[in-house]
Amino acid sequence: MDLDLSPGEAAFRDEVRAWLAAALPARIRDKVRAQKRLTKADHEAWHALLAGRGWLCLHWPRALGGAGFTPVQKHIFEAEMVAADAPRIVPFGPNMLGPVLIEFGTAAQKAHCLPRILSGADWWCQGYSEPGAGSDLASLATRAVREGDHYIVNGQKTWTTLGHHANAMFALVRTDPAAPKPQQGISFLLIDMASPGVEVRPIVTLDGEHEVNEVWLTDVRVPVENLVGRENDGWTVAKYLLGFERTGLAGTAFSRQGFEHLKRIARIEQADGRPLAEDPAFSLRMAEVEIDLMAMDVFNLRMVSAANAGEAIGPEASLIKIKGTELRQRITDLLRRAVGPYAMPFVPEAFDEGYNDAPIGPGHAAPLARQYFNMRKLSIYGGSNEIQKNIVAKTMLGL
Amino acid sequence: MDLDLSPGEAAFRDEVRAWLAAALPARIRDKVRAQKRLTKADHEAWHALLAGRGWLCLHWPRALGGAGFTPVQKHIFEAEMVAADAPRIVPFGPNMLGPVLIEFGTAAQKAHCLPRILSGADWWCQGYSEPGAGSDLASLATRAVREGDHYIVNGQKTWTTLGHHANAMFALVRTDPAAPKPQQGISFLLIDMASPGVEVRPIVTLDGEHEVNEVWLTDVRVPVENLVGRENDGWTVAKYLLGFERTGLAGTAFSRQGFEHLKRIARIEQADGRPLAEDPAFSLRMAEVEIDLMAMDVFNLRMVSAANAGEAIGPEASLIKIKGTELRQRITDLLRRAVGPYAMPFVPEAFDEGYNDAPIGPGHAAPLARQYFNMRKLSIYGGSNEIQKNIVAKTMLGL
Amino acid sequence: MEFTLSEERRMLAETAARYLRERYPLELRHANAARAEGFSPAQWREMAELGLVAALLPPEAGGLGGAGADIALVFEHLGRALVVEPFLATGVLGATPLWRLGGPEAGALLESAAAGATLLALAHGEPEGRYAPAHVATTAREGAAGWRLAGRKAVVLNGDAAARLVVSARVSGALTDEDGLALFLVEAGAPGLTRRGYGTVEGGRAAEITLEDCPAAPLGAPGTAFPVIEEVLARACLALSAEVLGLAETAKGITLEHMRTRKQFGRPIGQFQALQHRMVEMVLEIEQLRSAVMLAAARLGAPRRERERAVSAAKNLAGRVGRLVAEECIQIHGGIGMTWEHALPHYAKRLVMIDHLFGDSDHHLARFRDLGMAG
Amino acid sequence: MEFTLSEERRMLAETAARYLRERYPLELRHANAARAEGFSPAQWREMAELGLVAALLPPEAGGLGGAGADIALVFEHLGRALVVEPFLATGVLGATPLWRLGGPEAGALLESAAAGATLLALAHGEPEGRYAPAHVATTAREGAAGWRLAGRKAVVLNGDAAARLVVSARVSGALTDEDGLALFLVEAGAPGLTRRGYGTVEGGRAAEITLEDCPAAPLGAPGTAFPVIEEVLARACLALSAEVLGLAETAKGITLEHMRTRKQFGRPIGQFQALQHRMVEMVLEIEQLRSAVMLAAARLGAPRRERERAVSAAKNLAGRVGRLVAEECIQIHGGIGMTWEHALPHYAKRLVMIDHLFGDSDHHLARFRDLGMAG
Repeated sequence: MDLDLSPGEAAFRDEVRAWLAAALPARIRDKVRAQKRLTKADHEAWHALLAGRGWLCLHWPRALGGAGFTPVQKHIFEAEMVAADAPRIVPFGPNMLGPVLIEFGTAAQKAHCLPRILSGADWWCQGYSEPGAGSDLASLATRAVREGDHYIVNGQKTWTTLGHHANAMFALVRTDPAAPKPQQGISFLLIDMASPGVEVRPIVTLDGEHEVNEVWLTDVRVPVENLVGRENDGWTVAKYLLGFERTGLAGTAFSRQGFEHLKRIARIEQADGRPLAEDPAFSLRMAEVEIDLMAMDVFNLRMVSAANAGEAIGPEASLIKIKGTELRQRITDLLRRAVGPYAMPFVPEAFDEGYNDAPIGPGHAAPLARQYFNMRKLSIYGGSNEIQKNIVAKTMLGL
Repeated sequence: MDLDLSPGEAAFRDEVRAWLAAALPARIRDKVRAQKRLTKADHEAWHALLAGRGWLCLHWPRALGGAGFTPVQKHIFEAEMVAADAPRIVPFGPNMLGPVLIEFGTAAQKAHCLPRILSGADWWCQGYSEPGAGSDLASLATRAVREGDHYIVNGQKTWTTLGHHANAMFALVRTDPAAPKPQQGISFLLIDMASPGVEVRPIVTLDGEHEVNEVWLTDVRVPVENLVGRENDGWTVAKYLLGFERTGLAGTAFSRQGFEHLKRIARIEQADGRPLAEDPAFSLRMAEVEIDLMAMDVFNLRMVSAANAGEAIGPEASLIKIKGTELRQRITDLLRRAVGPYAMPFVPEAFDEGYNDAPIGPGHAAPLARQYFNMRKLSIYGGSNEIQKNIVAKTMLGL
Repeated sequence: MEFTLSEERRMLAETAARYLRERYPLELRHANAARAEGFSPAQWREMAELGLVAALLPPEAGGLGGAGADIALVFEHLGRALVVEPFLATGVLGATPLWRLGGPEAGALLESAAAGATLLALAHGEPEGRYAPAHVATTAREGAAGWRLAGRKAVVLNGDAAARLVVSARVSGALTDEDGLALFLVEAGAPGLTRRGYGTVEGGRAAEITLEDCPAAPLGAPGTAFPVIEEVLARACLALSAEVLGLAETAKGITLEHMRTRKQFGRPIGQFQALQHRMVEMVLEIEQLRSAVMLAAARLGAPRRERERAVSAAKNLAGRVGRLVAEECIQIHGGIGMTWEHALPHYAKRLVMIDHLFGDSDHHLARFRDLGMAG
Repeated sequence: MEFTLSEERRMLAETAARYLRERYPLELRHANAARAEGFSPAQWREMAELGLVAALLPPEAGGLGGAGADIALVFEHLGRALVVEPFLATGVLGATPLWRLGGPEAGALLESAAAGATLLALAHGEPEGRYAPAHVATTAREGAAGWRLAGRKAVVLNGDAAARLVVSARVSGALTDEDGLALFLVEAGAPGLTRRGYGTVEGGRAAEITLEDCPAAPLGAPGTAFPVIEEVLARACLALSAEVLGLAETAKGITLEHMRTRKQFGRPIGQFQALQHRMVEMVLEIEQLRSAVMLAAARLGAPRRERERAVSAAKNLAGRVGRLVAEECIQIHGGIGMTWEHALPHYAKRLVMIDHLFGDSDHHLARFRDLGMAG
């Protein structure tokens, strides 16, 4: 038993760290650090740099242009990315569709799509959720009817993250409404967002930001060769992808970064004539979070290590998702509280590049309340924490 | 709106307080204060004193020998009883069976039973719970079959508090197993504990104490005149009684007493060279409990006041039960923690009258861990807190 | 003991409820909040004409109420409708010092404020002050031309729209001394006064204020203002706690409606026991808060320590309950509870952000504790 | 990174698990606890012969292990079976000072202790000391006839049955100074030593000890013992945290079985979602504790601050998780979970009472914080 990095792992970490220090443009890093808005071009520029180093598509085999990382390497890489204030990799192409195509795609699909993910030619988005199907994915209602060489797709997708940047969508659609079980009769389609009948409408979230969208599909014609896997077997594809999506859901690197930020702020903020970090009550709240975070880190490493040894990660991933998201939320809660009344001011334009007015109150205060509210999503998306508890109760506890 | 006692209410409080100061034997008070075991004779002696003052049967009309208290008076009286370290009134005859007989009993039942409750001739116990029917009272299985002028009763009751002192039991039994709903077909019977076939077996609880019992009923013959209410209509009787049982479930007087005790102990116990009451963390835990207790007090007064105005207390009583028991449990938890390592020693004989050895550690420490564990029952009995939540969700929230 | 409302208060409650129900839909609230002033001057006047501002002040200050129960009642209703008009800034924070410390201008100003004609604000908190009630670095000096103030004030609620500002300043003593404080009345257009207004996270307005050799008229005898400052903050904390109660009631109602209608896995999500139990816990805490607000309202006229303990208890619970209700209601809603077009998140934001005003739950917990030890 | 057990430890785990499964049913545990010694000397010897005591000590102290991972492994298994035998008192609290501070007798004593032949105890805590690690009022004076101790020791685990006691005393300094502490070896039959043994709430044994002019042999140089005391307590806290993990595992298993079989309202209570979710939260916290125990075990040999932070983190979590698991499991069981004849409440009692040994969750939270600030 050894919780520390092996010499080889440490060398890999150093390599990643050195590359990030050299390659990540300061302009982008500063925006991430200040929690400013990233443009589409920012993301694309960063993807291109990663792709150039071979580190954009982490799970993919090297032969296909991926990084071919082991789970441990991927864990180390992602932690370094967060620590370096690099933008996260927009996951839809590299982390989600890519692995699906490698597993289920036709030779033509792979040949066409994978290089375009690597090159940034395609920006994919995910068409899963629907207004009537939140946590209950199997109840989705978007219909695809076969007409000759095309599916005619009608329906509505929602929570489509960065869909306004995307030129392509992978979607779950219902191809057999008469199937005996709701999970059956679903298919996995690739949809060109430029097709007639695709309409993207912004969803403004409670913090006033536009990151997610509704996508309306009206008589959209999708060539049958864009079916991934077999018709009516989309649930199998989706489950495979959900499995991929679940690794790394703990977000311990974000929690660690958030906690370090909290420590910095708590040393600056004053309460009753001393730094907040020395306030008897606040310091204990911080200590409790730090203990939970230390334990969470090891819990996460246990999973990463098991994955590295080739073990399947079962409902433990759900436990990690629950605790990891709760922890991140608790940290954003403490961050907000740390700045006292200066959590109140809200100047939306301050998050744009080039805004240079003096901040209201301390510079670190501006994004904190916004972040706290935005991060409520963590316990909702990726399978709400309630759904994760149902999964654990059923599959792990046999209840 | 006025949260304080009116002059009339204050005068009543003073009257109760003065009487308790004069009437409660010091020997009994000291046992209650030190959480020593009370004997059957202690209870009987105290009941006799209360009965002599007309304050044993608080809900009963004066014409029947009761106190005829209003809900507000009952609230004040019970708070003073707790504050005076008086033993609580053993509720089965005075608070539970008495009101049931007054509402549902025959003239003969009232004439026979009520005076014997007042005089202490009968010690009643409650035969509701069964091993297979905990929170799910309607599933009870004890059978009563009519044979001529008797019911023949077979079954098993459990959690019978102080049943080993009782000479009589009121019980719910199933008289019609074929009834379409489980709540139907139940009857309310009065059973002489001296009847052949009644066997009382002690249940020792986790703290090593014997307070509750199993009662086995084997071919017990109960005269039909001991039926209360109509045959198969026992559920109506039981619900009426449960309604009575629920007032006062908050136990705010006990919480207040426990909190005052905690404050005393926290001023004596030392932590890092100062009283525990000044420890930065422990004092905040105490403050939070005190705030919740202050709010709970008002919440409870709102219910008492509504009852006084003749309003029916609905699911709010469930809310009060949940919060009241949680608070009492939190206070016993802090009490246990307050004494540090001296929560560990356990000398069962120290809780008997006449034990005079020096205590292990501070004298206040001995009962605290035992009390903490014993008080886990609060959230279980009287309708578990989970059942109470179900009730609120259904009847108050319409879910 | 008596928990029923007086006839006057029942009428006040009905007036407030009817107006807000009929004239203050959420879309209008958003439109009001989006205005440059951060509220609708017209609706503010209407509500003032209904007596909702006057209810916050006692008759001797030109008001129609002013007791704790009046403040609690009005602010619970304002919370239910998520009102952004400047009741707190004008009717509580600005008006209380004028009532308590009088001065030549006070009577007319209070009358005008209660009528909705003059907006007031309290400039007390400072950039480094966090929640400490006596932290005042702003200085007041008396010269030949009268009193002059110098300093910075932080997060002054509705400070950009106010016509008159009540400003705290120090005439003597160290940074956090209770002695040596004074309150002044400052004209919005006074020389040396700079205001930088901004929106707040939940849709209100506030301002950073800089005072440089700014002329000011003292309220009461300079140096002895702390008890009044404390009373002002007590009234504000009661008002905000009651507002949380109202906000929580509406958030609960919205969420219960969602639970009854939103289906997942073939049935309304309100049938899932885990959600039911969490909802019950929320309801229970709301009832606890209601009780704490009643207690604080009843004790607002009590001696200082009793008043402050009850107020800190209420504000502590308001912080805890506000956060619980906000987080749980969003979670039960799922994604839809995070969208701008839904009503819930706007309630959630206000529920949480009130904790940042005049002491958060931790501040008031420690304060409650310290007040207990003192006695 | 490497999370798999070594071959030796896998065998140790199997040995412990098999013995406890086959030879240590709960009825026997209760019978052992009810003996005058508070445990079964025969079973203690058997377990020692299997190497379970030796596993707690390094080879240089006559042991077969002694690393954090060994301690965690043994105590997790002891917790699973609710073992009352004096592993902690002899194998950790008593043996560690002998190993660290040597002395002429140490080698033979450690060998005898590891073989189950000699019982040890640590008399360190004092009546007023609560959890402060350096609070020692007991004095040591060197006279013509050697060292003599005077003072009182509180809640000395298995202090009544121990043949030798390791006793802390002060040779200089103020009451809570880290400097000036010493450890001594005292014979159980030494003149001036009085022991008052008693049972503890969860079924163990402890003693109050009075020393009056009691002869004692110093371990190491008197005055410099604090680092060893701290290390002893660190090892004990790791052991207890691992024991909580084992206890929690069994309590969880018992409760899951109950949830699968106990029916209410016509179905197993495990089908009620509210209980399912609470159970999942419990499982999650147990996994957190497992991780914290692993971390503390891995850091037991690290520099002081790193070791102490990891140990305090584990003990803090053990306190929180122990209480959660105890309370939730009793609640899910209902009344039956409060009866003596059921297994669960005995686990619940130990789960809670461990928080009273060597620092509760609050103590270790503050300690963790303070250690962090220092660095």
